[in-house]
Amino acid sequence: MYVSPVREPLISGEKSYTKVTEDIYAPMTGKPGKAWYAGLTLALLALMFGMFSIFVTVWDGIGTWGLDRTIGWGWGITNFVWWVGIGHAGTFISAILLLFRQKWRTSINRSAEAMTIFAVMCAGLFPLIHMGRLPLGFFIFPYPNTRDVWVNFNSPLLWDVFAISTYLTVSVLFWYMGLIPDIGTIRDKLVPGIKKKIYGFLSFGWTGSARHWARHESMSLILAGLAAPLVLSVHTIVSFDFATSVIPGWHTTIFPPYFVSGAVFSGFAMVLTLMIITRKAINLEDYITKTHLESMNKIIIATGSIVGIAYITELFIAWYSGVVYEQYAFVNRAFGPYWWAYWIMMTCNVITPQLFWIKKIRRSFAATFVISIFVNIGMWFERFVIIVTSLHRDFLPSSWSMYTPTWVEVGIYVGTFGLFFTLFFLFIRFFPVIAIAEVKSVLKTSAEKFIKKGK
Amino acid sequence: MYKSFEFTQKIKTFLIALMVIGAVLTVVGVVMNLDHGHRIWANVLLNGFYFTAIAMGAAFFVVVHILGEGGWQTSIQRIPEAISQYVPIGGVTMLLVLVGMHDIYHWTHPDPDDTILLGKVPFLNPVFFSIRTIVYIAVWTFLVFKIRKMSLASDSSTDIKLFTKTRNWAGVFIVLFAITSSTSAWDWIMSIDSHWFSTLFGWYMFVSSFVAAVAMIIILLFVLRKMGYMEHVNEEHMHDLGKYLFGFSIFWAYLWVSQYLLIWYSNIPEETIYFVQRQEDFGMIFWANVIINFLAPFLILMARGTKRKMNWLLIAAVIVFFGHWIDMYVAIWPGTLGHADFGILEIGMTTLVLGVFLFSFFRQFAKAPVVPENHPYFKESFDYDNIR
Amino acid sequence: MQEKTYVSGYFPDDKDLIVAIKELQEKNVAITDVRTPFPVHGLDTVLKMRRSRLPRAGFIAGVIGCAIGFGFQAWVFTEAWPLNFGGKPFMSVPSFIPVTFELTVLFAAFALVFGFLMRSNLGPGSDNIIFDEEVTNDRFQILLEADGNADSLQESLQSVGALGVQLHEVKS
Amino acid sequence: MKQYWKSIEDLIPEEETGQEQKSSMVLSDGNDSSKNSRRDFLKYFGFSIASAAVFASCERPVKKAIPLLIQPEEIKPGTSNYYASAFYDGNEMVPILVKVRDGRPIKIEGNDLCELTGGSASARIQASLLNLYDESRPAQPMMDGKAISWEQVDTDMKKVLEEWDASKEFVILTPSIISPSTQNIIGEFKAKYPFVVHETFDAFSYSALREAFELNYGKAIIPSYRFDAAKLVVGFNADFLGSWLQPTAFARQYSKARKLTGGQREMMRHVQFESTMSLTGSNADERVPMAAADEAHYVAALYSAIAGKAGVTTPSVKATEAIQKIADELWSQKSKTLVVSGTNDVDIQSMICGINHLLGAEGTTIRLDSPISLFQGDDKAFDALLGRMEASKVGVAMFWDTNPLYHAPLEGRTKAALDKVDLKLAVNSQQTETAQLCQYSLPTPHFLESWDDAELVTGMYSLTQPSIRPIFKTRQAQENLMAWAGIDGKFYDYLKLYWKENIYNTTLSKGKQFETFWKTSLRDGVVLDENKKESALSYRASDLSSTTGKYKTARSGNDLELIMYQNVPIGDGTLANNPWLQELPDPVSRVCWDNYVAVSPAFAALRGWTQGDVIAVNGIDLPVLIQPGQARNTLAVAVGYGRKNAGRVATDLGKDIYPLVSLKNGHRQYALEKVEAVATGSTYELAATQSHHSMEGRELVRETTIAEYLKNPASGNETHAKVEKLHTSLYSEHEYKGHHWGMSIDLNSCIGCNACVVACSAENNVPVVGRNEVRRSHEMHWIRLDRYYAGDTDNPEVVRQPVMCQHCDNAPCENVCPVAATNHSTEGINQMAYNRCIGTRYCNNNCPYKVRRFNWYDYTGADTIPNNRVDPAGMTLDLKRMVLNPDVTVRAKGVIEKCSMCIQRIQDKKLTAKRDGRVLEDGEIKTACQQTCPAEAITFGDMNDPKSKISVLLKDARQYGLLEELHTLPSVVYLSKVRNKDKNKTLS
Repeated sequence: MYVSPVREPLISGEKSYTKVTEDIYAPMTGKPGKAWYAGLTLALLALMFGMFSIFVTVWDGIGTWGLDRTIGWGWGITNFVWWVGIGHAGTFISAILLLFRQKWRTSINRSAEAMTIFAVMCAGLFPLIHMGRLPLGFFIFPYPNTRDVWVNFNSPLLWDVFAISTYLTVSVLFWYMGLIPDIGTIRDKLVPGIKKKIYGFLSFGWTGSARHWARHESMSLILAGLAAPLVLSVHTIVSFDFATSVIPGWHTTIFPPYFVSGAVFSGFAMVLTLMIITRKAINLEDYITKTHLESMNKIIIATGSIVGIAYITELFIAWYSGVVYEQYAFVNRAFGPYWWAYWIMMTCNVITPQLFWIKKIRRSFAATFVISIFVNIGMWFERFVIIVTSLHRDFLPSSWSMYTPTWVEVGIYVGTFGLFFTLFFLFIRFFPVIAIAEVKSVLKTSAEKFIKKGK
Repeated sequence: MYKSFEFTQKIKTFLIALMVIGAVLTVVGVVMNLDHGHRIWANVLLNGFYFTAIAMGAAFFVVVHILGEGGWQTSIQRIPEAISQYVPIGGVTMLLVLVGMHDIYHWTHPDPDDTILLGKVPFLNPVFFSIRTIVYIAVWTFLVFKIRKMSLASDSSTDIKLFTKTRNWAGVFIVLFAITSSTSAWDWIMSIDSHWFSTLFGWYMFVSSFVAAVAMIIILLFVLRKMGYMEHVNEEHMHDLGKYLFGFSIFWAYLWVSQYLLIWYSNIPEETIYFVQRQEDFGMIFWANVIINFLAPFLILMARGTKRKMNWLLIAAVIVFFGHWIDMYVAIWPGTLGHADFGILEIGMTTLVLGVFLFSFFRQFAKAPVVPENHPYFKESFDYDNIR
Repeated sequence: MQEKTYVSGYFPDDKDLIVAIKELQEKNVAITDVRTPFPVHGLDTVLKMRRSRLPRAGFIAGVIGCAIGFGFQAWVFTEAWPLNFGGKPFMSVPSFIPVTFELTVLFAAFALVFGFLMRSNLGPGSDNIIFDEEVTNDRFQILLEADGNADSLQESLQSVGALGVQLHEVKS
Repeated sequence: MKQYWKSIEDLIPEEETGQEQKSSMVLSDGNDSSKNSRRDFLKYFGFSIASAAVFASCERPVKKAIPLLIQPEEIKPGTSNYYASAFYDGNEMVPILVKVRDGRPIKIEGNDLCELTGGSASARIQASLLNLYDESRPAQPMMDGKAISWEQVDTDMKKVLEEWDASKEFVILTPSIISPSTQNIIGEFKAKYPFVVHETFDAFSYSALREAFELNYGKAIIPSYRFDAAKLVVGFNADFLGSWLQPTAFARQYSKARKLTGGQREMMRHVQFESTMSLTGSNADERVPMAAADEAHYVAALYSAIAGKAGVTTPSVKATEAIQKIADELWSQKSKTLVVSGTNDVDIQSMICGINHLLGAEGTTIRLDSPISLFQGDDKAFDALLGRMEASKVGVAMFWDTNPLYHAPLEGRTKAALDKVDLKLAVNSQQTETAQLCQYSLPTPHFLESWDDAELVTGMYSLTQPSIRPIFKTRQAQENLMAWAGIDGKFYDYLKLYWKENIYNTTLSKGKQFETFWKTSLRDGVVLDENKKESALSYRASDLSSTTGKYKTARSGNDLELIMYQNVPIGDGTLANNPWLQELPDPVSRVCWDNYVAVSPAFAALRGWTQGDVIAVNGIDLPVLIQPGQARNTLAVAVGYGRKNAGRVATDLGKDIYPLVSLKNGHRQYALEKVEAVATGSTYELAATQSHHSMEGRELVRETTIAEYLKNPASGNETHAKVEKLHTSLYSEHEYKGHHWGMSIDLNSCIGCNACVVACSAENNVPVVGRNEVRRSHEMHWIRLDRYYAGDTDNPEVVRQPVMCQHCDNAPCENVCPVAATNHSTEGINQMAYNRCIGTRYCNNNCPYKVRRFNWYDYTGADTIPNNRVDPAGMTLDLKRMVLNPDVTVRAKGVIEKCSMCIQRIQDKKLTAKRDGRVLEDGEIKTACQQTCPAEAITFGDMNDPKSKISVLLKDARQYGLLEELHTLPSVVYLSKVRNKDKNKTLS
């Protein structure tokens, strides 16, 4: 495969295949540092606080949240959508970028996919705990029963059940299938012992056979082909949660693609935030380079701008529609009691990513880190704006009200961070953070200097 | 090495004949429909918009690969480039629409008690509409010329700065087009059903025309190969083009379903009126649109093999090309004529415009080497493969 | 209990591997397996491997998932207990699209993954033999099954420049 | 048809001793003597395990049988019976029906045999049911805080009475006694003990009104007012729809006179001059804000203007333009007009008498020949009584359902006077402030546990009969007197005998024996002796000239004045310890669980006050509520709050403003001409159920004027036709083959009294959530009365809209429930399967009407997790749970609930019709809200029946659906409001 010399190398430094193995294996050996322990402890504490908050919710009732008769969803569903959105980067990177033959995906797809899975786990929590009667949550599954009561296939929330669970399943499959060869590598690095046995078990008996590789590639491609529309479908269906209603600000046809775009946007931002830290923390600077940064930032500009255009489209069509409710909903967003949320959203999502048009900024780790956090915040507020400001003032002014979260809702959100980071800390410790085999496959063409092992 | 295209007299004659037939049929059709101004102008709008949109879609194809740093497309890049040069000619057709505005757009003469339409007057009024139309055409023409010019410049220069500059202009293109593609679709098409609105409409129309552009690229590639050009194009390239046609047809269907499902679900009259009218008076065509444009490419191109064979690709592309013509028809006819009409006028005018379009393409294609040999990624285009 | 003998040798680079394979093929040496740390471009062509039928399995499973998804929903809404939800028709086809799609993907994905694992004899507790632990690191290994001709095979491997040529006896 | 049950022969009370009640559900075998089976019935009525606990804790022997007005064998567990009775709380008397289920009264409805109030009952009347199950009621006789027996009470009291110091008085202080038999007992008691003095004390005083009639007609009466006979009503600070005299009856008359359905093309016009925005004022066609201090001037001006027209010489008072115009209007409508004032001021009431006389209202809108017996209290007499107390001339004071310490503290004077009374007896069914000063507490049963009668209007009798055995060890006050006076028997015997001797006459008997008459009277609850009329009084001019002369100029300056008013839910505060009433939003401010000081927007802006700022009004700290339409310099505070001893719910709730009530010219004044109000710097969050008061230009409530309406009945509702024209759908509507239930709400009739809200709560077990939860917008009412202001904030127009589930045929909520817990019935009802609901609240989000309610906490005790209830009002106590309607599921925590169109009522009537083998009649099914509506604004019926009332209303040009442009196809439709005013002719 020929690669134009004009292209920048993806992997810096002098690399041989074995160097790649060693570099990526390094963080998994030795004793973890203090920072790792501190981070894990913090994450576990947050997780425990979240679990306590969930306990309070279930025991006392959803009344412990700041919702009311007018605003049925608040932080809970905001967080759900936010986490699901974040959970779009991994599969987007590994599936869609695979289809588009973007080689830079190889350094980040593994950890991005892991983040996807963890984020979807966090996300999946919210539709469960936002139920008034969690113990009866199994009603949502169409299981055979004597009363012949099934579920309502018209309900987008039910679609969500199928979409999220399918997405989680397929993402886990995809991720794990990609991991098998690398776990094999780790297995083979380990000295015989219990650890080797465990990795041996987890590696599913990977041998590296050419036949396996061929099937593996074929499977990966088709799986990517399936995962690509699946990624679209997940956030599309999440957007249906809102867009199928008649509520102004919710019911608008642009939601499906716009949500997907927003999801990729926020997902990339989260991946960037974490990868910028991780590459430093576990010395992967050679593998996650400015080239990666630039490519990802380009996707951030693209998706961010799509989101921005969608905002403006919504705003304009609301006026254009001539429907008073639509018009009011958007005026209220921008200038109503929650104006600050709207402008945070606008600033963080539409304006800050535009800085990436400047080459210096999109190649700067520091700047990217800051902007990625802005985007994360902005995208959280986007969901908040959509959910809360649309609901709090809908059709009948008599029912208008205001929403403020309680500590319980905040606690659950903090708890999901705890869950996410607990899993992430464990992941970077026990699994190869970068897809070793995939990096090796592009090493020759894309490394700054490839060292061929002498005979 | 790469055989330059020659716009031979034979081709010219054929195209002129096509145009003449089209023109004759058009004249006959117009005469037959002199008292149906709506129909004449609807035809002008349809063909004017469709081919202009295809040209812009082709330009978008070029630009998005520049920005995405694609390498494979350099082997066929000159085809979409040449297609995009039709924009100013298509622009003239769109300017014609301004003449027939009154027969197409209800908002040009709203009822005095129609508060909703009166509320839209600041946006939907003939003057502002004309200004916007002219701006779209001017901006688009400028952009496609710019991109083309830089591509041609690369034939005589290997300066890497040119490459960077092209990328920058591609950025400008994408920003301007991102805005104007939506607004132009609202203006030219959505405002026909002047009470109706859909936020997705702009993107839907864009994807529809992009799919048509990909189909057009494939068709022209086939034609050129039949004529003995573009022999360097291999199965991998066809595979990629096939993937585009396949993927974006699905994406188009996704948008179609998104729009339809949401409106169907909420069932609010101000929105459903659009589909009710189409389902009731255009039932067959309405559903045919979905089936042709989704199922045909989906089934034909799902297998790996078909994507790699020019003949299969061509079949899918031709179906999609006419399919999206129908898509435009379903978008325009109900709001202008209110009923399905298909006859000499439609055939004639489409033939005429298609003739002009092809003439423009071949003329432009002949102007430059068939591949940008100095493109930095050009070599990559011949050393890659699709996973089996 | 049968004993099988394998001869293996490795190359430090994929290009060398492909050259060696071609040479071996010219010598009519049947190549049992090639093991590499990553999928080597063009190896499948060289080894004349049949294209995997996994896509087909995925397609069939997808069709089944699609049929089950749509059929089940339609059955629930029109036969099992038709309920009036918001005035929607019982057979509310657009509403069935999302679940149908998800099930299609789910079934296809399962078929692909499990098809892959089963066809490759991979899975939890799989007992595939690893002949060289460096294969997953940086060695491109050629594996030849000896049928009493272990010595000649070793020679052939060495002649094409393979390193670390050795004999493995495996009970199977 | 409702079932009315008649009395049976043997209602003779019987003695049983010490028999512990069992919770056995064993039915009588029917072969027992009727006595036994009745007793058996007692054992099982109402017994859930919960109520068993209550009864088990009650050691009192069964003293008296429940007056079971039904053959015991006809009692079926699980079916409800209705008993006729009468409500009287010292304010309003309304004949009612009590719905009794398994021995427990579970709902109060109006008695539709009463021509005055019909089937309607105000919010307070219906809610009074909950006071029955009030755990804070005094439960047994006490002396100085120690429980004693009734025998001991009788012994003590007899001793007191026998050893009487003749220089002192034995005072019985009662509210207005409207019961002839009770009057008789008091009379007998007085006859036996000559030192006994009976004084009447009304919680809220109307004494000036009576005095004015005495001055102008020679007798201190309150006549019957007939708003339905009026074409033009002018009110001055008279909240006759909310609190003044007989609001339930007046509301009925008022809306009847204003209906435009059934071909009626004329409607009564109503103009209101008032200081704060009252329920009545908010319904007025035109409303003029007026300082309370200027009321006399306004009335004088009106009198002067009308006198001028009538040729009666009187000092001319310069009238405002509004008064001049209204005088012209009144004069042109002579004899079809009614002018009323709610102010307790003799001058004003006299001038009103003069105005009405000059306009010829006597005999048409004012019926002097049928005066009402309510509000007999005379503040001058009370003043004198206090004087005698202060002079230590009162030996015993018996506070019989009176609470002067709370209702008339008179700057501490009452407390001081009461302290000088040797022995004080509290004879109440509720806790009172006065009772805290009393040595003896002699609790009386709740009226639903009592016998009584009433003569509201001369010749109009009603009977109160118990519908449940007394829950606590209580004894009716009448029986106290009987016991102490040595009258044998029970009050029931006395009552029956009294009726036999005094009421039963040839006119009433219609040839029936007394026993039959008695049974039918008990069954019907109301008896009308048409021949019994008072002689009509004739007008004798008092010196109105000099009265008018006193008010030649307006008095209001820049002083801040205060008025104290009764709001709709709480009234004078007597029934304050009632969770339903406390949770009921005020119809104007939509605030509940508190009172507040209403301030005009202009004044609030002047002082920089915002809603929720706490200000001290003459030292009483109250939160500010900005009240559009309030007179600029007027502050208004509702009475009835700040109870010091009312029970668990009402004690210390809100602030007591009664301390600012003073006696002036011998009458209690509910206005202060000058008050000090200063901001305290603190804030207080009011529990408001509505925070946004503008319709934002949306066509939610559609309205027109009468002139426009007569030209085009669809005026104001033009959008409806447009929407109908654009009606498209992507799927055909489901066919409703049988019934298709629908409801119509006439916004022109609805006065916003909130009676429907309580009716719905009682019928459907709607939880009470408390102040804190209401602040968080967690209120649970299934029906609410949206109130919007339009126009000028200083004097806005007010519109109201009752909103409950609209039962959309294209319901956005049903679509989205993932578990199919809410779907559409084959009869067009949007139904909820509570058991299936998992509480995603998705339906609630999608409901454009926001009528779905979520159980945020365990409000009802239906949840299985222990110790997590949120129940500030004690609604989950076993005793209060007895009020639950067993036909309606009690919803658990985490479940969405909403209006079901009273599906249990629909099913009940459908089954009845089916059992009877006949077709269901139109109007047979009445939803709870419809049933109680005094304005008869609600019509329910089968839209598939072309002859049904609802089908007729659906064709009315005023008909429209709320948010109909969304194509939700609501089954609830509204009829637009019509204002009786010209576009250009405005008074203010």
